Amino acid sequence: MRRRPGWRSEAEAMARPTRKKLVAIVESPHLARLLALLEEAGATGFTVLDGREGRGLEGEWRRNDVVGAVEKKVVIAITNAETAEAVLTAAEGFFARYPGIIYAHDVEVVRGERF
Amino acid sequence: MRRRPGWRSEAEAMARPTRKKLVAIVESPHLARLLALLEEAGATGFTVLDGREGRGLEGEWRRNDVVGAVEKKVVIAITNAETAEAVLTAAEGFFARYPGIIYAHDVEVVRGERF
Amino acid sequence: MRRRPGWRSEAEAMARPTRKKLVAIVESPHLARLLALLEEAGATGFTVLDGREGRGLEGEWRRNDVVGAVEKKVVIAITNAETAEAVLTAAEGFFARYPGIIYAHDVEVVRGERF
Amino acid sequence: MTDIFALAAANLTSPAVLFFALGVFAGVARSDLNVPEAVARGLALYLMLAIGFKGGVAVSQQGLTVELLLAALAGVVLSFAMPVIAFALLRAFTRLDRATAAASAAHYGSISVVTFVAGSEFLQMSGMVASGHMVAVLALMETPAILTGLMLAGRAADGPDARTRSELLREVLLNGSVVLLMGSFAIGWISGEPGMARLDPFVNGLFQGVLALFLLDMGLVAARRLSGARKLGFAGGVFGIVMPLIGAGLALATAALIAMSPADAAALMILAASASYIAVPAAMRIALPQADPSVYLTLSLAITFPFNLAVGIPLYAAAARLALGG
Amino acid sequence: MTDIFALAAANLTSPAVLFFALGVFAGVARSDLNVPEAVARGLALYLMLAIGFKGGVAVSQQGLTVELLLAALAGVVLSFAMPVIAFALLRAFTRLDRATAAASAAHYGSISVVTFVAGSEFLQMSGMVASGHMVAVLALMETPAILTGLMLAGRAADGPDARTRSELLREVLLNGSVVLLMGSFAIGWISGEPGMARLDPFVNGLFQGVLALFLLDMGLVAARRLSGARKLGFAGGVFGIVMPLIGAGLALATAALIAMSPADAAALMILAASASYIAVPAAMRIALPQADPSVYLTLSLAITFPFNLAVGIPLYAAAARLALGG
Amino acid sequence: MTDIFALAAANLTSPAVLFFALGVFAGVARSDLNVPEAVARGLALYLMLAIGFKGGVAVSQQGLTVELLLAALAGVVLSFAMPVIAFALLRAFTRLDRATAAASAAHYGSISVVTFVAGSEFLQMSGMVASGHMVAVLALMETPAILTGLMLAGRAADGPDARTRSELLREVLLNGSVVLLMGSFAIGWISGEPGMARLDPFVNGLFQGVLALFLLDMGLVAARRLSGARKLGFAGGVFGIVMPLIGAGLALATAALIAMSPADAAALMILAASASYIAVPAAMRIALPQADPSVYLTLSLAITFPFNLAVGIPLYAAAARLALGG
Ligand SMILES: Nc1ncnc2c1ncn2[C@@H]1O[C@H](COP(=O)(O)O)[C@@H](O)[C@H]1O
Ligand SMILES: Nc1ncnc2c1ncn2[C@@H]1O[C@H](COP(=O)(O)O)[C@@H](O)[C@H]1O
Ligand SMILES: Nc1ncnc2c1ncn2[C@@H]1O[C@H](COP(=O)(O)O)[C@@H](O)[C@H]1O
Ligand code: NA
Ligand code: NA
Ligand code: NA
Repeated sequence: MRRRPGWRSEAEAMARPTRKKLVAIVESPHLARLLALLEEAGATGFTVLDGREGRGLEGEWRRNDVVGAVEKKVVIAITNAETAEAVLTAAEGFFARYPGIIYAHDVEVVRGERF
Repeated sequence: MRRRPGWRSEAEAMARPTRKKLVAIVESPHLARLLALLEEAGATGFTVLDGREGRGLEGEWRRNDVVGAVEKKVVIAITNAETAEAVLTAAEGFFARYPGIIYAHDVEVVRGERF
Repeated sequence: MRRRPGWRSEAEAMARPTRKKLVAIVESPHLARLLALLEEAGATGFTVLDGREGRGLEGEWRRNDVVGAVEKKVVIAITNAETAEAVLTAAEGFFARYPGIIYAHDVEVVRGERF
Repeated sequence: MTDIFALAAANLTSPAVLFFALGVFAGVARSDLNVPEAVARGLALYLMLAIGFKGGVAVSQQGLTVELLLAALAGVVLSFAMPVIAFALLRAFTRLDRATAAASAAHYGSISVVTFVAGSEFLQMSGMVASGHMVAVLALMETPAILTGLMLAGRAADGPDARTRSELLREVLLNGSVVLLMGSFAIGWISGEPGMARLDPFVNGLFQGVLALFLLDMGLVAARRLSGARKLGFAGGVFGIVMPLIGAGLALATAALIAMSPADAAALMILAASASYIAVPAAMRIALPQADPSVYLTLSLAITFPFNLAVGIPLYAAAARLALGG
Repeated sequence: MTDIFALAAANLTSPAVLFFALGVFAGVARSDLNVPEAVARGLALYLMLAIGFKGGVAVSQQGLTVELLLAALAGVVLSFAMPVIAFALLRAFTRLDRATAAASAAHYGSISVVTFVAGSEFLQMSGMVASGHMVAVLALMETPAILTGLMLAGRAADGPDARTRSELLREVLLNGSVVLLMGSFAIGWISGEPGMARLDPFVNGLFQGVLALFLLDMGLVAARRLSGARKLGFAGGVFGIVMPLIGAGLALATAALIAMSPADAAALMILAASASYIAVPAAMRIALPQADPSVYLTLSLAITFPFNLAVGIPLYAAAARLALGG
Repeated sequence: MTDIFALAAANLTSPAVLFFALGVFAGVARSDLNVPEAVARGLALYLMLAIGFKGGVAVSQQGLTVELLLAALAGVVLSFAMPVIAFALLRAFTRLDRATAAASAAHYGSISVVTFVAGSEFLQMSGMVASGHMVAVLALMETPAILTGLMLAGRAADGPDARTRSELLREVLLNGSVVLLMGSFAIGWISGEPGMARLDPFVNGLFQGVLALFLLDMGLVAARRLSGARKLGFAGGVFGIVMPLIGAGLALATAALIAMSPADAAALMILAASASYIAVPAAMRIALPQADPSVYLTLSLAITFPFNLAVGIPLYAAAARLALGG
């Protein structure tokens, strides 16, 4: 049987490693660019969620609009510390130009070698 | 060119500030009230996501219902410590009356002065 | 008036307890199994969100497909430390077999006795 | 009499009722069949737009009549009054707490749009065409019961504050389904026959197909809600069947009083017998969050709705015809 | 003349305009009526598919004519040119910054599909049937204005990098609505009458009903956007009404120059007068993120769109008829 | 013979095939055109409801015939048997691992609803009207192949535990599309002509338009899946075209054996040639998560589906007519 990468025996699993969780809230038209930024920094995976509504410096938006241009997406990526640092540094420039926010914090993961 | 508020040079960006991330899970009919609570406490922004299904003290719900009344929303807000404290205190009363939960934790942000 | 379980006076509320937030990203066909795993470990609630798109070891997916089989869901559960440990241990086997990830971190909660 | 049985049988083999049954079957068997909620809401919007518009066009040809005013008055009075009876029954025969009983009672004063829609189709099939203005009565009956429900819940320690009151008022007066039904009714009235000439294939051609698809989803929802039936107990379950009969009876008496046509009387009975599943739950979550939603949603969706659809509607039509001639 | 007023009045009491008004009312009154975004996008896809296909079928009967080529040329030139005028006006009379003024100007060079659809319905009702190829003109006018808008914004320090340029180019050439309109147009052209025989109940029967439901949602959106009107100031608000008149005037002059039929001229005027709310906002968010979206979305959705729908369309039709005979 | 080429050409210029091509074009060119998934699922529900209902109404007029039983038996046998051939080919000519080969093979034993729908439209256009009961065969063929696929995958160390087995059984017996197709078929059968009188504009009028819009989305999906084709290699790609031909050939032989009409034989060939993209992928993710989904989804959606739609369907129809007369 094919083992998924990162498979480990139960014994090995005990000490759970720490990784960084990055979350970015970006506008639909800039999503591709943010994902490219993640990839360039070495992230091995990401998950995108649809925003429903929100408010920030540029005012309110909601998904129930005929206009898709101001919709926001939420991007989640678990990465190692190095990649996280690279993303956050690049994100400074990104979010100076485009609307949205980014933040990071530590998380405990299983199968740590895959991030 | 107009700089977005909170823009900083790369040199300034190095020391990243810590803020609070608040997450609340609330029922659609009470969303407006929770957002008002956030605003009164001084939050400068928020993002709402649609829940799909869930379970809690009041039992199960799922979005695929004809009935919107028991749908849940997930509200994310990054705030400073003071605002977070005010929100959590006010949330005690809110969640004693209405279904849902709230939790908070520290996050590292860029452009910290905007929260 | 019926008080919701976990209701406390304001004085009691001051010292906010710490709990674990678990987040799992799983494929739709395996959601029921992950929720069962949570329940067996003693979780008292959970919330599921729809993913929109993502990438991981098995490549890309997006929700805008005619095929539901590779869609991903995001599962959030706040639990006590013991339950979290049980879930993470069980998740090792789960995610060795099925696609997706799981991670955990501490959060501050109100009404801590309900988790 | 045989005619009545024939119609009841025809109802049970109509596509609409059968698609509902298919949904219930799929739900109970835990099939993964499901209707995306955006689609279900789109179908619901369509049904309200179409029924409102058709009613308005019908009224544009009759003008504002005394019948309309009397029917509207009757509907509003019933909506205010029925929760009182429902509440008394629930408190007498079940062990539901005050808030949950009051919230449930409010559902029975209000109406269910899809029950009315299915009922109208049945009446039409039976040659009993209700007046267009019954759609306005439908919209007017949606929310008065909310106020009665809140009064019945009593003045609790944490009764509605100012913000809740304003939220509630908006829910009562400007609930989405009230606005869409009334608005479409007005638009039908204003644009009349020329308007109908344009929208006919949309509001008439598709109507029964959309209803069938929507009822499939209602069946899935009802099945999912069945799990809440244990909480109701036997008395609660019986209430979900007896209360519509009481409502229909009251409506029939009222209809006789104001000399409604048998068809209009049947429509009013269907409205009175039906229980809300959109406007009232939302209002109750705002005003009475301590009431248990699984009780009133199970009553409305898993017991009263299927009963009305399969048995109630033909029964009320037969009763109206027997009592009021025609 | 009385004819014109009768048509204008008929426009105001058409279901489409009334459903838009209902949406505005519900939005302003803060009713919880709403159309799920998936449904709204589904309706928009339908409208583009249907209008494109119908246009293509119409052209399949006439073949590729000089009129088509001239109309396409006229549309593209207008789309490139109009933003220049809009930009000059906005800079002269409002205090909008350069980027926001340029982004807003680009919206007026482009078009609004739903305005065109509503306008076509009105023209048809008035017995002025525009050529099928005006749909191709519609698609061609969607994006040239984006380029003019960017030029007007000037070469900023952080002007488009290579990646942005490629994203933009795709947006201009392969924007979803351009592809669907042009594709459906081509399919209509290729499959012709036999194709229409198959799709007729879909693309024609439902058309006005879907339009009504979509306009209900447009009304809700417009009402929500009204809150942004304060930012515009008086001069901004006036611009949102004057600019469509200028665009329509330019289009009328162009139409006269190339000897268009009154119906085609009216269609071109409607296109010129309308402002984009899909393709251009998306492009502007990519290329000019520093421009304030609440300004251009309010202008386009909350001022110009309602004006064109209620007043502009009949006005342009009347003007085309008066100026070009027919 | 010229007749066959004329029909094949007519197929390629039918709106349905052209909208699929438009979707592929938009996807390959990376346009931002997209169909919200709720809309796509709504359209899929509609197609299953309509095709099931129409089949049932047709059967209500013929009654339960030996033909139906034989066709059902033939379909189920084919569904069980075809994966064995597919598996052997994949293992012999490609380097896919056992699990991925078995999972892919299962897709070819099952069917694709939209291929059947498009095929039925083509047959109708060609004057070959298949029996209503072929819809029941369609539903019956959806899931048997899953069982064969699992057997082919072999008894792995981590073979299905009790929970997986029960999940799988539900997927096989109560898969949403099986339930909806069979349920709608039964409803059509029960409600017969009177039922059809009510739903006709819905299930017939809209059918081809909805199919066109759905195929647009299928084109977008196929294009997105094309990126997975590299993984398949040359042999894998060839398999995606040869396997439908083998399936169709087997079906033709079976049809001859049980003396089916040419139209029914063509329908059975289309079913045999088509590959699942809903029921089987879901089951394989549950039972064989180690199999690579990008392989079987690319095969089914990006190779076999377009091939059948553009080339296969007219080919099978022609072969059935040549072989079985008519
Ligand atoms: N403090 C915050 N917490 C959560 N979400 C935020 C916050 N600030 C901004 N956002 C989200 O990011 C979007 C863009 O932010 P902005 O660039 O400030 O307009 C907002 O509309 C929100 O959806
Ligand atoms: N421990 C938990 N973890 C995640 N979500 C929860 C948890 N408890 C409750 N929720 C969510 O909040 C909703 C309302 O909770 P409750 O008030 O407990 O009924 C539930 O239906 C869940 O969606
Ligand atoms: N590092 C990551 N960060 C966020 N989401 C991830 C990550 N890795 C995987 N995922 C999500 O989990 C899904 C399945 O992952 P995988 O098993 O690696 O294919 C992916 O398609 C993503 O949606
Ligand atoms: Na009632
Ligand atoms: Na314009
Ligand atoms: Na097959």
